[in-house]
Amino acid sequence: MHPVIAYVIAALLVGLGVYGILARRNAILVLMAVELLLNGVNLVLVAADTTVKAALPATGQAFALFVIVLAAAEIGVGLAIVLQLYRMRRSVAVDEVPLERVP
Amino acid sequence: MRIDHVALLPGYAAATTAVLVLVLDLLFPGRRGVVLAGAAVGAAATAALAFGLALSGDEARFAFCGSACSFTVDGRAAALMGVFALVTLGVLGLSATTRAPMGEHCFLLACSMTGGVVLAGAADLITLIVALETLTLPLYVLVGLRRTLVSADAAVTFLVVSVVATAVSLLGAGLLYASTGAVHFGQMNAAAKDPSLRPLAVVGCVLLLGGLGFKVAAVPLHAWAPPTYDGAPLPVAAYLSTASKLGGVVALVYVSVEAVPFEHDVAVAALVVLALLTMTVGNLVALRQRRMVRLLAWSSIAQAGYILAALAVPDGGATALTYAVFFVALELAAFAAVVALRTPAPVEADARVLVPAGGAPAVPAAPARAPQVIDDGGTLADYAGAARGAPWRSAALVLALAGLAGLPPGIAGLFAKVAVVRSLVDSDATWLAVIVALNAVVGLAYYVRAGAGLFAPAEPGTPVRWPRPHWTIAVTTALIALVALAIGFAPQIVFDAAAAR
Amino acid sequence: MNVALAAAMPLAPLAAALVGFLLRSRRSAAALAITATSAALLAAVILALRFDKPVSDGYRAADFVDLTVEFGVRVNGPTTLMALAVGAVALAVQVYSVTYLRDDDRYAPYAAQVSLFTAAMMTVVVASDLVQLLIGWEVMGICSYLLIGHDRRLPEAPRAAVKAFLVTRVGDVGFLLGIAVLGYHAGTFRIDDVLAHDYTGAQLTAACLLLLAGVAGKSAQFPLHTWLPDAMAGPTPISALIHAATMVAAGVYVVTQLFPLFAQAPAALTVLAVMAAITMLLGALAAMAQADIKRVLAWSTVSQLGYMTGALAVKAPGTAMFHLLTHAAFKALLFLAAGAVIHAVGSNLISVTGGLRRSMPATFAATTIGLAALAGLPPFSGFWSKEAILAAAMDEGTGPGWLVYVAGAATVALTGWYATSLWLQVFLGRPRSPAADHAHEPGPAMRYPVLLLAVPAALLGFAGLAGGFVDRLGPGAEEVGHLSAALVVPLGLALAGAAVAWVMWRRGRAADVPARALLADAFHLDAVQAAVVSRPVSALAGAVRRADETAVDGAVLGTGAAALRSGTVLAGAHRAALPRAAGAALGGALLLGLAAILLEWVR
Amino acid sequence: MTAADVLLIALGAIAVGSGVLVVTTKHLVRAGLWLVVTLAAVAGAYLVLGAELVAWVQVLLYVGAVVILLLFAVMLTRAPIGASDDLDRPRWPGVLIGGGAGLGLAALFVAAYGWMKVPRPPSGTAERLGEQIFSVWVLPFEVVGVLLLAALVGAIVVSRPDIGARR
Amino acid sequence: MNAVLVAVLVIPALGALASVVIRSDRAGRVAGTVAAALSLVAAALLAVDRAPATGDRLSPWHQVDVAWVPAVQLRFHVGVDGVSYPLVVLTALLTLLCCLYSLWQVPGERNGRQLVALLLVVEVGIVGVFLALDLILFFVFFELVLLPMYAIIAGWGGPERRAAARKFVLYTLFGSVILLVGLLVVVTGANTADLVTLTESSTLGANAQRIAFVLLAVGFAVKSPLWPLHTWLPDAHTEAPTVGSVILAGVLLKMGTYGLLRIGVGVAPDGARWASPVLAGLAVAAILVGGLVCLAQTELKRLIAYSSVGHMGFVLLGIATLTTTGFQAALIGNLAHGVITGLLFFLAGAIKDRAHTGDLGQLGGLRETAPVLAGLLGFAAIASLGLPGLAGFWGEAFAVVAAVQRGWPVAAVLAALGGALAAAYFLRLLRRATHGPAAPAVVGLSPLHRFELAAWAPLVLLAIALGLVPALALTPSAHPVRGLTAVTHAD
Repeated sequence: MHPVIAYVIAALLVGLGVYGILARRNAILVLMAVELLLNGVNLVLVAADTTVKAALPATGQAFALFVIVLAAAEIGVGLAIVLQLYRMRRSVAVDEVPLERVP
Repeated sequence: MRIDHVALLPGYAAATTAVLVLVLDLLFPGRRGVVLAGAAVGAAATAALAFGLALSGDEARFAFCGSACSFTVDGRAAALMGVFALVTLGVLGLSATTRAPMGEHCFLLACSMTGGVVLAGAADLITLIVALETLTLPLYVLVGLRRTLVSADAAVTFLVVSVVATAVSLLGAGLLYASTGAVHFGQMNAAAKDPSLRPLAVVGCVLLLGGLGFKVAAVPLHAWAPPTYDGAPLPVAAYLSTASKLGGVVALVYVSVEAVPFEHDVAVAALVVLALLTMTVGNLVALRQRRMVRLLAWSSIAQAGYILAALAVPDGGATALTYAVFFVALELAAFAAVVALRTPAPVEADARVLVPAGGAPAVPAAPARAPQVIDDGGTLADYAGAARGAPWRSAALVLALAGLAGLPPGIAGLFAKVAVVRSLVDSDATWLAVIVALNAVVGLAYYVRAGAGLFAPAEPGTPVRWPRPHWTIAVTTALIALVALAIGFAPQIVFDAAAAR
Repeated sequence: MNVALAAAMPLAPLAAALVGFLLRSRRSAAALAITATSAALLAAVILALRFDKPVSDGYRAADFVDLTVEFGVRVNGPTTLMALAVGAVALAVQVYSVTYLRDDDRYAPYAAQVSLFTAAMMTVVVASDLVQLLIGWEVMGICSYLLIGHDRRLPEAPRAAVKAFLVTRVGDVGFLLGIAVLGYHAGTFRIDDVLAHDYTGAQLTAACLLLLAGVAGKSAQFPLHTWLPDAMAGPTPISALIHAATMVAAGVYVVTQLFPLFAQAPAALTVLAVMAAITMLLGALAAMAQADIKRVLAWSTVSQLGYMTGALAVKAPGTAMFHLLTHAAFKALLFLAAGAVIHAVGSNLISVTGGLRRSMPATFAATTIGLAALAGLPPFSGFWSKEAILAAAMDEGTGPGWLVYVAGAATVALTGWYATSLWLQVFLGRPRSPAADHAHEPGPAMRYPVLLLAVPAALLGFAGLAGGFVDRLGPGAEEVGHLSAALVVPLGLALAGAAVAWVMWRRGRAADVPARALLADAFHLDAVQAAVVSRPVSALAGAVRRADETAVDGAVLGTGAAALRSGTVLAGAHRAALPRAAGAALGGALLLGLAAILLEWVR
Repeated sequence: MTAADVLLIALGAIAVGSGVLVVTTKHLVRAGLWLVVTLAAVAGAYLVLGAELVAWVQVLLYVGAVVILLLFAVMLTRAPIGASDDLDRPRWPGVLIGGGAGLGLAALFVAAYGWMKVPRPPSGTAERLGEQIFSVWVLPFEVVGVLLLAALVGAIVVSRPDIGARR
Repeated sequence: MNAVLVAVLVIPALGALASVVIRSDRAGRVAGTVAAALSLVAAALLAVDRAPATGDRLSPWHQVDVAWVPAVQLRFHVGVDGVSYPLVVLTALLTLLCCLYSLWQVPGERNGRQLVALLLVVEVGIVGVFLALDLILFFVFFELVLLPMYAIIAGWGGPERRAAARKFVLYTLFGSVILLVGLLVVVTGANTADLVTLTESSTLGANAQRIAFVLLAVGFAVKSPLWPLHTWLPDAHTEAPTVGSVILAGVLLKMGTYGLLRIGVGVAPDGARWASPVLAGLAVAAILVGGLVCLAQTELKRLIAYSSVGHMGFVLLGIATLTTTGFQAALIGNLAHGVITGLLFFLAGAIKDRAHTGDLGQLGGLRETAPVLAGLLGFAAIASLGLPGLAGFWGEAFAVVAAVQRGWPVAAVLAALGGALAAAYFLRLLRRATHGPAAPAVVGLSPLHRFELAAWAPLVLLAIALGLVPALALTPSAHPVRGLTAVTHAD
């Protein structure tokens, strides 16, 4: 089989993720986009196992597992924080969050 | 599968601290003091173990070794563990009057400390990234715990940028693995022979460094820092700008020096670019800041630039770590003084600052009941008259600012600058040294402004004597300031520790 | 012993000066000043009597490792005579001043300043080292500044004082450089060693020309003579001091001391000759047209100094020395006498005097002697010295020699004219003002110095017949005392000038000289100086100040402002919403990646 | 062109296609659902690449937990069920950077691997991987434990304003 | 004796501490003044039982050498020799006088003990600079001065003090960071920071020496200040309190010239020889520009400040000639300028405090209303214009001689003309300020206070003493200077 296919899919997923992060206003959608991105990363890691002569076989898969868990944790906390934001300003639009308040 | 549990002791201690705090919080509900004390004891124990380890012997200790080890504790790593623990201890000491739920506050800090401790010993990419994430993730929550609009915004900003940065560095790590087939530092440069994969390795390396640059708030991954610091509770801001930044530096040093020397020229190019951007932008923007914490935030961005510059030269790792440690001490002192000067209104005066729906201002909805709650850094103007009203606290702040500017009496900062410039000149990057030096001049401009603000006459009507801070805050501030002053006179300790392998 | 005496001559007045600046009461001040000055004079007398052979001694004062400066004394013939003259005139001035400044509350510092002045001149006289000499040289300058500016009622006094110091200081720039050249090549500043060292011609010419600049400044030679007439703003005794024995004498004296150097630098001597010729004529012409007694005398000094430098130019330093001494005597006399007149009529103007012969007989007698000496009429002192100079010039025979001779001869005529004219207008005829009517002799303290000075003014010339004296004058004094047939020319010219003056006076048109305005203003040289030096410099100063504040400092401030502005711009870029942060992060990462690829690719 | 390639391409098409919908749809809820499809397709890809364990964890953790969380969040933020037009910001930065990243990476991979062919990895790597995790990677595993605990507590404390609020 | 060496640094530090800690303002000032006096005694004691001069190179009379931070090659190596000794004493003396003055008067009656404390800290820094025999240590002391001086200006200065102080601190920091780079170029190149070793034999390559010297020169030029890097000086002087100006002009500027001679020339002689013509050109420019600006200047303190630019120009010219004469001239010029300009600023302060204006247009006729003050001003001005017989003469005249010696006639002529300019503007100053009828501003001035006279008298005496007995300053420095030139001419 040809691993390049998997790699290209991964690349496209990453691209989509980046696009989503930048193009979406809704914080939740941004988080979803992040998930896309991370899936791309995971795909790279898993595909890598098939192409490299790893010092420790299947390291990529292990790495991928950790990434999945990290992602889950981030999503968990992230959503909680987004909800808090929603309680504060009745909106979850990221472009209403200022980097600097002009007094 | 060798596991040297002695090497892990600080890690165990840190994790235990976290659990201990949870238990204490359950056993003594509402007893803030007990919980705080417990956490402090745990952090102190961790620090003690770490430094004990650092002094115990010269040869490094290893754990989790298959073909290579994923945890290495040499003198440097142990010392760094100790620094993480000490910083956490200091921040705990400043947290006495925080309005966040004390149990969770301490627990999350402890978890973060655990991440830092493990990070210091990490010897492979997976451990490194996991530890770094453990260091960071609790901070999302801590930033949000002021429960005001500002802090909610801050939390979201921090979260989003951080998540993005993590994704970037993960991608970099993935590419590195795909091109080298190894994640252990020792093996990565051994592998990577295949020239066709070299581009992958290069890009992976750069992306990894860039992603880690987020932690030290390197331009262009810096924009989160000022709003986050400013929105977070002061102790958390202190932690963010010290422990969290130190974590970033450690990760950068390990990756750029240990992991990817085979790409060093590319890494150097990337780091030089980051350094120039970071120090220049940081300093210039800091010139325009009116709020104390934002000023410190931007200044800490600039300082990160100097660290990156040090990293950009061969074997600049030790210098970078040295600078980082000096910086951490002084920055912590600065924040401690700010906390002590901006001591909050007494607890009972504090309303539920959680604003009811509708995005009203961040202060209590009914100021009639509660006086305006001071729990942020305020503007520079708010410090007018501090020199008269609170001379010792002001002295501490001046000391810290002077140190950050690299001038006596903050000699620590002076030696830090000397060290960086020295390593740059030593490796014939004199031009970079000159730029660093000129940036230091720009830096002084705003440090002086902040310092002079303390001596400005207070506006009429304000009480001459400033409210006394909580005793733990007072003691902690004094201790931190003393440490910051002391290491200025005995800097060799830090230099040695940073060089100890 | 001689060394000790020589050292005492400057040190005594110096001590008096330093103490004097702290004194308040005039009695003690006067006592101190006069005692010290007499001590110096006494030392000078004894030294003059004891003097047998040149001595010099000193100690190392400053160690510049490969150059050293010594402080010491160096005594030779001219030294002794000069010291005598200085001491005598200084003492006369001190005594005279006690009365002249009777009602001046700043007498104490004044006396101290005069003492310092004396000390400085004495230093120049006995200095054994060029740098030491320079010290006395310039201290004298500052003292003249202080003393000329002393009179608070005269609005022009401060200006004149500043001018006196600045003009001489400009000359001293050259003097310093000259000394530097000499000292650097000789490796020492000791005068004896400098004289012993053999320089290349170029070095000598350069050094001598540079020294001449200083000499011109101090001895009021064209074109640096302009300060001297204005210096009249000072109190009269100060004028006497400056004109007779100190300040202006210093230049000539120094050249006589360093003459061996000049003798080997013909170019310098030629320049000196031209300078001398112009100066003596210029001075005489200007003197003819002055309406102010003191200014007449001042310009006459300028012209007489021309004689001295002329003598130097024709390699007759001894003669110059001789004229210097005689001139010191009669010019001091003239000034003090003029002081008496001014004291009596309360004005400097010739036009308000007249017919003082009867009311002030003593002063009349003294002044007559003085003017006769000035005009060079035998047997008075001036006659002898001037003859000697003209004779020397004629013997020299070269171009410079003739130049000096012709100018000198012409000047004799002019001098005869204005001396006579002044004498007639002031003392003969009838009083031209009520003040002149009620004029009377001044008190003894002012009268006796005048009368005492009359003696040398009259008789010093005969000293030229005494061999021992001539030897002490130094080289080139052979002519002194030897009268030849050639003297009829100058003598005749002098008499002619006097006759013309008498005729014009009888016609009552003594004052209207041809081209009066031009002469009175000394050919507008002041204006020229102002136009060529003063105004350009101050304009330049203004320009430089503006440039320094706008350009140099502007650059600094500009840098700061630029930093602030860029800070504002960058800060503005951060005044945005969260997505920009994320965008920056991702975009940054992407760019880094691309850059890395490119870097990789180019390698 | 083996069966594996065909499968990969198919799954990839599904993943990318639904991924596009995730980042472009105007329906919040549908975005979540499309995400499920993507994740599932990626899980399939893992299977093809012989990483069963990763695939199943993906299905459980992502499809099972994460997406549910996201949907809950969507509900809790009172998102409209229907289409909403204010979900997107100006597109060009996203297109520029996202496109650049995606295509750039793709190009990089193509340049690196070309049409390289590798033997299909043996299936049944699960136990080897598991044992690896509990030996080599036990340290990060434990740290992840701390991390998750922190995340748990953090999520709770943030979303329960009454905690620690003093009365 | 080495104990004394340390004491010179420690006593003022303790004094500063004491005057801050002590509660009562008066007692605090007194404590500080006592400390200043003690440190002067200690400084004077440094001259006794000197170690014999060894060889031709830098050989301190006393020295202390302790390791401090090996990582940056920093040793606590201090020592005193003929070059540094006079400056150390001068520093201690001026600090003492300033403390005395502050016993009597503090601007705006703002907290005097803190001012005294800051003065003492500044003393520690400056003395440290003169004593340091280790480049990094030198830099530490160099920087130590910065913030206290800033505080003195910003805290006790005139109306525009904040801006002036900021300009001072930023500009001089700019200088010292460049200096740092230069120092480190030397240290990393020669792999030692020890001044004695470095001057023994400079192991630096020609190129490194050039880079190093340029950086060092720029750094020191800002401090000295050398035209065109001088513009912080006038503002700082105009706004600084009297004692601040005195310290600033009296000794702080000397750190630059001393450093250039000791370190710039000492460790990079080839670089120095290579760059000396440029340095000389700038020095001459400084002399002329300083003089001309003064000629057009209308503010008393600004005028004195610019005159400092001119005087330091002479000092730098002396150094640039790289001849023993030049070095000696520079050293005595340093001292003379310290004494005389210190005195001038004391007097200017006294005048401004009394007349409430420094504008020459509004002053005038001072000698009518305040003869003593006018007399002292006249003395100081005359001394400052380099009148032979007073301290100022030796430095300036022999800088010119040195220029002739080095074969730079043009520089010599221009510098000498600059001296004439000095006379011009100082006489103009006197004419405006002291002569003529009394201006309203100067009528009814309060009489001089005994503390003032006590603070000024030593300076007057020194100005005369140095003028009549230059050996005081020249003899001790003769040997080390010979050593320095031995380095510069060692090819």
